[in-house]
Amino acid sequence: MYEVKLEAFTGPLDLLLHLIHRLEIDIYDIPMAELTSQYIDHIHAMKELELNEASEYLVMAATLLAIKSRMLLPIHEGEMEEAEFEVDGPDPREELVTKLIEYKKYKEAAVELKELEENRAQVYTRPPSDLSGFVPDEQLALFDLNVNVYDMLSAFQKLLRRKQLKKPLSTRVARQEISVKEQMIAVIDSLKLNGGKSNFSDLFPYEDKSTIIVTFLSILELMKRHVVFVEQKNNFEDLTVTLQKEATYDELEQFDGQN
Amino acid sequence: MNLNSLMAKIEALLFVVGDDGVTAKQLSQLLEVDMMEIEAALSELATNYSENEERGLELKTLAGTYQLTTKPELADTIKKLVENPNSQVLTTASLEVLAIIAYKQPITRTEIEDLRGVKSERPIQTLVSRALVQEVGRAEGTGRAILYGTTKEFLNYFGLKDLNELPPLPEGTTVDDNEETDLFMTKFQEAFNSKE
Amino acid sequence: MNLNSLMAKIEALLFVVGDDGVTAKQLSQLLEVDMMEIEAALSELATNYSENEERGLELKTLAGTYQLTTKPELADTIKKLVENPNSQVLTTASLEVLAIIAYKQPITRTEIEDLRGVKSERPIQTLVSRALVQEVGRAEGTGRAILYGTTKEFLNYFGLKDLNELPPLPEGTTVDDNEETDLFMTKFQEAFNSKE
Repeated sequence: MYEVKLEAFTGPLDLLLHLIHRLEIDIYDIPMAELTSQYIDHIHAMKELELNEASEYLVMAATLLAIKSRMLLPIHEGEMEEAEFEVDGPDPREELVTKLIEYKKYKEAAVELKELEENRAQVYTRPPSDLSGFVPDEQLALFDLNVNVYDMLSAFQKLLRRKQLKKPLSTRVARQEISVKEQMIAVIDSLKLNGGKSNFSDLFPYEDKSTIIVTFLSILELMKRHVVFVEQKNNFEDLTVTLQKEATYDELEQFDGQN
Repeated sequence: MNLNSLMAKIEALLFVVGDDGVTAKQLSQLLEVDMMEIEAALSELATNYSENEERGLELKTLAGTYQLTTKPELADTIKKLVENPNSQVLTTASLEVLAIIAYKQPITRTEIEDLRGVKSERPIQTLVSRALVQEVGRAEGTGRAILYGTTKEFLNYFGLKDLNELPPLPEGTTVDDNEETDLFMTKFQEAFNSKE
Repeated sequence: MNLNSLMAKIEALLFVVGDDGVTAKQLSQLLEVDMMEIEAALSELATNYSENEERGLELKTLAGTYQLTTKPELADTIKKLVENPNSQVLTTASLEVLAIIAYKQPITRTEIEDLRGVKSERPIQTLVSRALVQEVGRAEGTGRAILYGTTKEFLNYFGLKDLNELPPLPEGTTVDDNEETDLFMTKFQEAFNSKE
């Protein structure tokens, strides 16, 4: 029904902005009934996820309902005239709109930061040279007194980045590519070894990312073919992978075309 | 000092200090040359790098210091050799929190959460641990909440010379934040409570 | 490939690899250019450095490995960087070692040096003499190397109550792969849930 994944939102305001954009709503004149119902539909889709933020999404739903009901309050005969003249009267939506607009500014600023982050990642620096050879023996230097614990953390961060730079070329070239088909067989073999059942995470004893990806894809493929069955007993528990039937090599062979 | 020899010395120093960078003032003290001359040599160096296509380097001001970096158009080549130091990019939530801190610093966690309408402890923790934000003081009043601000590493990470280089905050309706937020929170609470 | 653009790429690569250097063969593989062209570009680069007196760098060959270094005649200038009392270079070294000890204690000198890729005896000595770090035991195994840890004075210096007050390191900085796996688990669960 909804193509949008709820995990994609950073909070209730983010979800509201998304809906306002998608429904092409004028943010200064929000049709509360429509927005509220769409919002609540999304919340329903979310209930299974048991997110930490669920309560915050619910509070927002309550607020939307409250605003909506305030706008629906019948205007009595006597007040009608007054209401017509009172153009500047408080709009129940005002606070929400102010909040959305304020939040939107920072959301857009975050997009600009993302761009800066990408640009910065295009240029490389080098670590400072080792100058210990130049240091006279008697000189023992220490940082000045303005150094704080965060400077120390920064030093550590820099170091970590530097270490990534030192990874030798050889680890990234000439890596043997493993096919999904081969990995499907490896997964089945590993399940057989464990009596036909295994924890999902135990199927990933690999260090390098591409093997992990291929293994993941191969499990998806096995699921699709009903060769394995995957279940989760409780939220956040590890998944259990169970071998349902044994796929023949001929059957796996068919995968080549797509690989 | 002769400009050429000054440029050579500066280039050598920039090379040696690496990503620690060096300020024009430090260069002036080290080389015992006045700031005017240093600035002139630095600008000449920068031009040299950018105009000569056989050069792979450029001069950048990051977090207030001059540093040598590789040219951005060579990124694809370098990527083949080394891992990108900034490969662990920040999540949308972290970037959102970081934007709020960058533009509104010093700011408390509660203020950030009011603005975003969502708990923000985890993104803040991530940002602190990545040395992009730090505690810059304590708010007045009860609780003395931690005030957050950005670090030098923040400037470095986003390739900024200083905070003034941050892109201007997108326009929105300007409101007196605190008052508005307080009012909103009160109403919010009322609405919420009335549901229970 | 055009010679100028090849030179720029090589300069950038040499800059980034630092003291590790890179062989002509590696360059040839990486840039997908034959050895002849690589050698020609390297020799052109070397000439450029040595003939232009405004350049502070030179190309050095050591056992078939090429690396950039500063020109020997600029050694005095670089020495000043170290002799300067406010020298950041030394600050950085001792701060870095302190950071490693603080976050990874107990740790041996060899482990510190592996992490930094640089000899670290001097900064450790400095920190010990300032009572910020101390010997906290001996490693198992041959050699029984000294294990270093931080002191009370360290906590005092940074205004910390205890080590738990150190800002946390990002999750997964030590083991990138775990984080990657978590990501896949999340994606997997999404895919899994959507199948139902």
